[in-house]
Amino acid sequence: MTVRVLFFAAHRELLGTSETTVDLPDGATVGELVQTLRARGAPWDLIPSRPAVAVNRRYADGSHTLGNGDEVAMIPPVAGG
Amino acid sequence: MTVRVLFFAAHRELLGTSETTVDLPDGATVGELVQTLRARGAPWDLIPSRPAVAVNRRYADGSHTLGNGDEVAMIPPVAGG
Amino acid sequence: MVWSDVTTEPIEPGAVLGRVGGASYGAVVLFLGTVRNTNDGRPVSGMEYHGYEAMAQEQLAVIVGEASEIAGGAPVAAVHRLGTLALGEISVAIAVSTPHRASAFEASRHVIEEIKKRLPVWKKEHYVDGRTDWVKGIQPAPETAP
Amino acid sequence: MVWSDVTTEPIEPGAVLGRVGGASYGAVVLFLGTVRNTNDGRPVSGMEYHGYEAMAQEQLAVIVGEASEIAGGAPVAAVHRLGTLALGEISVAIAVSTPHRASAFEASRHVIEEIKKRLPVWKKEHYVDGRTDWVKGIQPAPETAP
Repeated sequence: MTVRVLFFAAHRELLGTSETTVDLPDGATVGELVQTLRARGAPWDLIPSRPAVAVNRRYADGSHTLGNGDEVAMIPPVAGG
Repeated sequence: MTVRVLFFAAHRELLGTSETTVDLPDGATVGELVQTLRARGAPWDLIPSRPAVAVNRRYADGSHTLGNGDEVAMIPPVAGG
Repeated sequence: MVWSDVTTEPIEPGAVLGRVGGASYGAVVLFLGTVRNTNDGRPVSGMEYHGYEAMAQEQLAVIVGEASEIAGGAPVAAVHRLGTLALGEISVAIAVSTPHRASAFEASRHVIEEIKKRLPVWKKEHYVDGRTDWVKGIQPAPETAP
Repeated sequence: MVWSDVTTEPIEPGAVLGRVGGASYGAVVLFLGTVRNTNDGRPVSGMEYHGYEAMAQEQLAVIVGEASEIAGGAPVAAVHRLGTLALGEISVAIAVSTPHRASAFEASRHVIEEIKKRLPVWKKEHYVDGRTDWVKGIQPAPETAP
């Protein structure tokens, strides 16, 4: 399956990109997605090992199971207001 | 000495007047002023025996000593806002 | 900057808000009290605000000064209306601006709570059935000697 | 009535205030967040707000819904700005009207605290010395399964 991954703010600047797509085995979790991204090596290993993540615009934890076509966002610490 | 006494809101309606003057012995207190007023009989005895009182626009207790020319106000329970 | 007034003129919230704020402040809280159409389940048609005006002016200035102190010297503005108000009209407006939000909420709350406890103002409710009644109030405490 | 928006347009506090209120409500609280000229002692010249806009819209709607529930179903309106803001400009406005004041303060506070904890928005400070830096934020918690 394939998921779309979005990056924002400091992450976007570190990686030099606002999004990527990742192929994953069926049943892969958020945690496994993060590992897969970091395993690409520099600069992807700058992604924190346990970032906050949103799946389809809702916060999800590392054990959340992904589905084909999910929109996954890496959420740096937020600073609204 | 003489003090001026002001009435407001429900007190003003009960007494049918917005102010009166009272002659008091030198050194009289707020408590003694209230007693003197109530001793006038109806309708003055409708004044509570321990009302909130302001002397020269500051809240004062019953033991506060009055001076000649003081502006004393009987303050019914307040309801601003 | 502190500002306070007790007035029979209608209150403009934008004008009160305009008395606080600026680039040193990151938070602004505006509180408005308005005349409701019911009280304790009785339909209300309007409200008469009476006051011991000279004392109310002084007390409101003291309360606003306390709120500014709570907020580290930040700007506070407050105005209380007297006279006969229609439903929905503003009886009190309080504006505070502070560097950070917590003290803006705290100072705003201080002003409205102290107004209710000690501003020499009274209100007479007019009910839809034509009756009127003085709103049950709070007995103010004597000031402690300074 | 609840209303929320995430926008790049300047925020008009009067328009947000106008979305709440009415004769059933006795209290209105308006909160404004504005861009300060200093942060942690460093002189600031402006602020860039970035957001995950689609998610921020959804999250702000949820937060505003929670606040309305806290206030017994009362009207709540909130708007968060994105883009580059000058000193003193409004980054967030929150308006609540309730029958009585306590829940207006509580609901207003809920909205701003939850915005800071979970709205996917980031800000980059521009300093007077020409440097820029991402403002240190808060790690949002995963949502608990419903």
